[in-house]
Amino acid sequence: MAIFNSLQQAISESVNDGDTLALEGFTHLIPFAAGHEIIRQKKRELTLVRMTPDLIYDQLVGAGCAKKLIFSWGGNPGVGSLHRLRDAFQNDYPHALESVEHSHAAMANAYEAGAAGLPMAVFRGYIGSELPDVNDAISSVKCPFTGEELACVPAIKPDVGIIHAQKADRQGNVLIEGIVGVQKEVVLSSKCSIVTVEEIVDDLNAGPNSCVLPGWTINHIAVAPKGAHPSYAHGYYQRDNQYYLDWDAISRDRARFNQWLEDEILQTGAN
Amino acid sequence: MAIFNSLQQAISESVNDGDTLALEGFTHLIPFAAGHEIIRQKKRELTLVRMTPDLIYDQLVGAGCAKKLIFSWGGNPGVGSLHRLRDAFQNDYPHALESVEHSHAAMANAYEAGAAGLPMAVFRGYIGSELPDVNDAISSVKCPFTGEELACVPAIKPDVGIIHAQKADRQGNVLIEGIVGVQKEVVLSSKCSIVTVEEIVDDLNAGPNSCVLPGWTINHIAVAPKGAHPSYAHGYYQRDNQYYLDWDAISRDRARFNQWLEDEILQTGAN
Amino acid sequence: MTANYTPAEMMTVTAARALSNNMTCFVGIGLPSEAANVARMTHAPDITLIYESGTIQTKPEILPLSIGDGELCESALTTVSVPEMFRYWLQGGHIDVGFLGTAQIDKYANLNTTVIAANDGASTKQGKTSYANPKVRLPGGGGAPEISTNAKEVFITVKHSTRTFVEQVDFVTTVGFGRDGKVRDQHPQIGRGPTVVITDLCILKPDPDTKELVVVSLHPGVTEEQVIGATGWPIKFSPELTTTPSPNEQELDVLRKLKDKTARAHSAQGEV
Amino acid sequence: MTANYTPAEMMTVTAARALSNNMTCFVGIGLPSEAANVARMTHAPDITLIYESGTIQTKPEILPLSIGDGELCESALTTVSVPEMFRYWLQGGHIDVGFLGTAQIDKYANLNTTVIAANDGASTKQGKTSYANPKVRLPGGGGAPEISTNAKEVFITVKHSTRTFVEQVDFVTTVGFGRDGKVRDQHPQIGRGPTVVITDLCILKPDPDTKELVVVSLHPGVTEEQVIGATGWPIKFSPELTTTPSPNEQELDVLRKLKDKTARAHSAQGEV
Repeated sequence: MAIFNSLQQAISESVNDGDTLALEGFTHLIPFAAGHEIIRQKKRELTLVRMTPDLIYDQLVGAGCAKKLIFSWGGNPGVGSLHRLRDAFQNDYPHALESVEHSHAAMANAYEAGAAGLPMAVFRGYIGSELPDVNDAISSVKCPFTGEELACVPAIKPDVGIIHAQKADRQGNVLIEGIVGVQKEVVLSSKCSIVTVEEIVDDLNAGPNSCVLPGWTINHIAVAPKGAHPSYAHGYYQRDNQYYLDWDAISRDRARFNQWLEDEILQTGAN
Repeated sequence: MAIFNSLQQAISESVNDGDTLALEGFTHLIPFAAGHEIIRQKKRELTLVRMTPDLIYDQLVGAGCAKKLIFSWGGNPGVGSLHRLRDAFQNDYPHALESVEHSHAAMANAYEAGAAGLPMAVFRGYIGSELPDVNDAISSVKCPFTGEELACVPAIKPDVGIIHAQKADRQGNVLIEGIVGVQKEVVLSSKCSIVTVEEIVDDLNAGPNSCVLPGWTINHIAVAPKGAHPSYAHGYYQRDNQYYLDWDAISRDRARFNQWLEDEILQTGAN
Repeated sequence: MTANYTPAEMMTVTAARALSNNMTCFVGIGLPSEAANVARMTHAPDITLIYESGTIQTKPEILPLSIGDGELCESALTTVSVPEMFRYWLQGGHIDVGFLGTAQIDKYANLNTTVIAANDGASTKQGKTSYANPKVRLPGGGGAPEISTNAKEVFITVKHSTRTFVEQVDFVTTVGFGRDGKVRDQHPQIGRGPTVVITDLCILKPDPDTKELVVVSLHPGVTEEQVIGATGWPIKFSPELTTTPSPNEQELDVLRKLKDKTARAHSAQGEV
Repeated sequence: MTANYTPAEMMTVTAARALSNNMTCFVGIGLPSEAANVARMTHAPDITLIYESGTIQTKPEILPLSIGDGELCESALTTVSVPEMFRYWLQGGHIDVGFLGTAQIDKYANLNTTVIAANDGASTKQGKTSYANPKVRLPGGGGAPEISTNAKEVFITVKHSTRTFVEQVDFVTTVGFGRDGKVRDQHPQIGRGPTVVITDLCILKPDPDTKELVVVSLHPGVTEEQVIGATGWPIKFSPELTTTPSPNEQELDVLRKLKDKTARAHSAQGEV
């Protein structure tokens, strides 16, 4: 059953060095506040799973939290590269970063399989691609009825799954609305889940088939207003495109990044 | 793109003798009006797919439309048996009926796989059950990562998929609300799809993550008010439980059933 | 002394008591649904009831006649598609208890809802043979085969008679512990299986070693002989055999009102 | 004569014209998205645009900066989860055209968005070698590897230069026709693959037999020499080489207004 907690407590009680984490949100509802708290608590040796690492993992990688990255598209959307990722991959700065690289279809299916309690995901994928040559986690199975070879990847089952949502009710039930990405899958497949929300309300006012997570599927709920900034929360605030644009220059330069880390994260408290 | 048609036209243009049909709706929104029109048009040799045959397939089987039944739970919910199904299975009346019998999990996964364009569904199922001994369509695949043997069944890909929904807008987009069952899957996996609706509206007034089928995924839309009766349509009318109770006596007796068929179906027109 | 409740009421209330407040329960239609809702209306107000129609955390005021009645969706926290229900919620490991009824149950708690065989004289039962020689076609498996393996544990409630309690089921639709009692040993990734069977006469539990169902508690006024007479194999009784507590006033009141309300609602019909 | 439009505008408008009104198009971010929305705002008002973020039948007024901008969801008919998008909508066969950009493209229309190799002197390219010896890490595959095989056909739009048009890509992230041009022959269950490539200089199509990209149309004022100079292999020209029609006033007007509006919107930020 969901416990209402501060973000600081939720992270400190759930995330251990060496854990596999998925902080998800497909462009929308990226749990930045939670990511920043992980940096602040100096968690280390994490395996970070995310379809689009985005700025949130650029920041975690730059801050030295990550040992390994599992991803499918590692750019700054509409802007360019994630320079902290590049620096880690190409120059082992701040230290070496292993990577497991997939396509979006593979990751989406792997999250689905994780939520479905299966050991692997089966899909029609990677045909003609050289990604299977550089990723040992890509295998295949043969359909017993048609003989077709289908791609097969391990299910994603994080130790801790973290998402941001619009609201929770007082029983801890959570509503996610708009671009829902793989957030439901992350919560259902993780051993432990943390949901940050914009606000707590009396009634979710959700339609019968809305994307609602019951409180008993969640371990911690933390109120974090603007917790998805600089990404956005449908119905609350828009994407801070300027932040994404400005990030390019910060991320490009180690000194500027480290200064940013000090000023904006380490010297500030959790909401 | 969806064509607005009469139910009579929709069925006559889409359903051919020998086709594989899925008329779905999990207790809710069962497309009875469409089923009755199929009986009226004397379609024959159909393979009928449905998780719960319910009264709709009892009627189609009793009327002699079916050659084969693929199903997972063949009762009259809360009442008892489907006597026309029993009579066909046990006494070949009105003629022999082949059957392929699954569990709900298998059928739900098989519809999902059909919608996902896969040849087969993979799930953790049938362990210890003797259903695989009597159903050749149940196979297995081995997970290449864990070695676990998982159940595997062929995807369902009907020639014609038929569902009932609450409403369509004037562009043919359809909203399904409440218990949505496998209806989206049926429309997306079928070569041809027919959706009957309670009404046509200017605006679906659907939430961002509602169960909406775009008009271009549908071939025919036919207005059929009360088209799910004696099942129900969330927001429109309730389940006619008395009809289900009364059906037991009608269905139990060949003469009474044939009289019902004559009076209630053959001598009446489509809505 | 005449009890102020019927054996059916005793069964339902006892089954309801098996459920606790913090459970998620995947509910079969009929007796399990009745018991689960009595539990919710008495000692387990926060129990999460889930029906295979996709309705999650539902709180029906009347008992559903079908697994997908409108009442289930209207009173649910949320309703998901049926593939999602079976993939994410059941197979995904979110169900504590699968609550099932059955037509036949055998000494290893295997369930048959597929077929009653025409020839039940054979000494070794085989589902395939029964299936080819049906006396009575039953509705089939529905959700049960995977509820039984993907829920963490399974509760079963069924009326006690030699027709239902047979040494070997004619067909294993849904596995308890297999025809040899050992099937689950080979499948570490599935649930514990049946942990309790509640009838109108008694409570049975599988022996921890052999998995054979053993009577652990007799309902008030029921004798061992009655149970022996209603069971199709030489039934064993636990050395620690107890007497099941009677239903209390509140439980009986809730159950009776629920059934009255349900009967009235199901004979009515109308526009929303 | 100086044209009243830029080569980039010529490219976008030509790419837009490749789309027609009754198509469902799975749209990549950047140039494809720009072209797809120009098509929607000009000759193809009913075109169905789908983005991998789950937004179906979306009609953005401004171009999204990311694949999951709020504008996409707010203007969509409906928004589904990302697993559903890739399983039901893309893999399920509902996409007519996948519209992609790329960092590198080779003569068999294979696309590389993974890595630029440090050592590009090797005569036979191997993705594995490039991957182990990166000069520049690119963002990766994203949706493209499966868009390219699961959409019925693929349109590609990319700026023409010897950096992008290479004889063999350093890494096949996304298959066109494979390193030998024959990969699709072995996979009857996948789509036709790339059918047109639109650059700022010309239109290319795969040869029906060899699958090698051939120039079929030069944009107005562009010479064969320019294309040869901008292509990293001995590029062939179709015997029926034509000249691409210029953008018309309406197309240019729509494109420019869209870009202006987008630039203004993306520099702003605020509460909903």
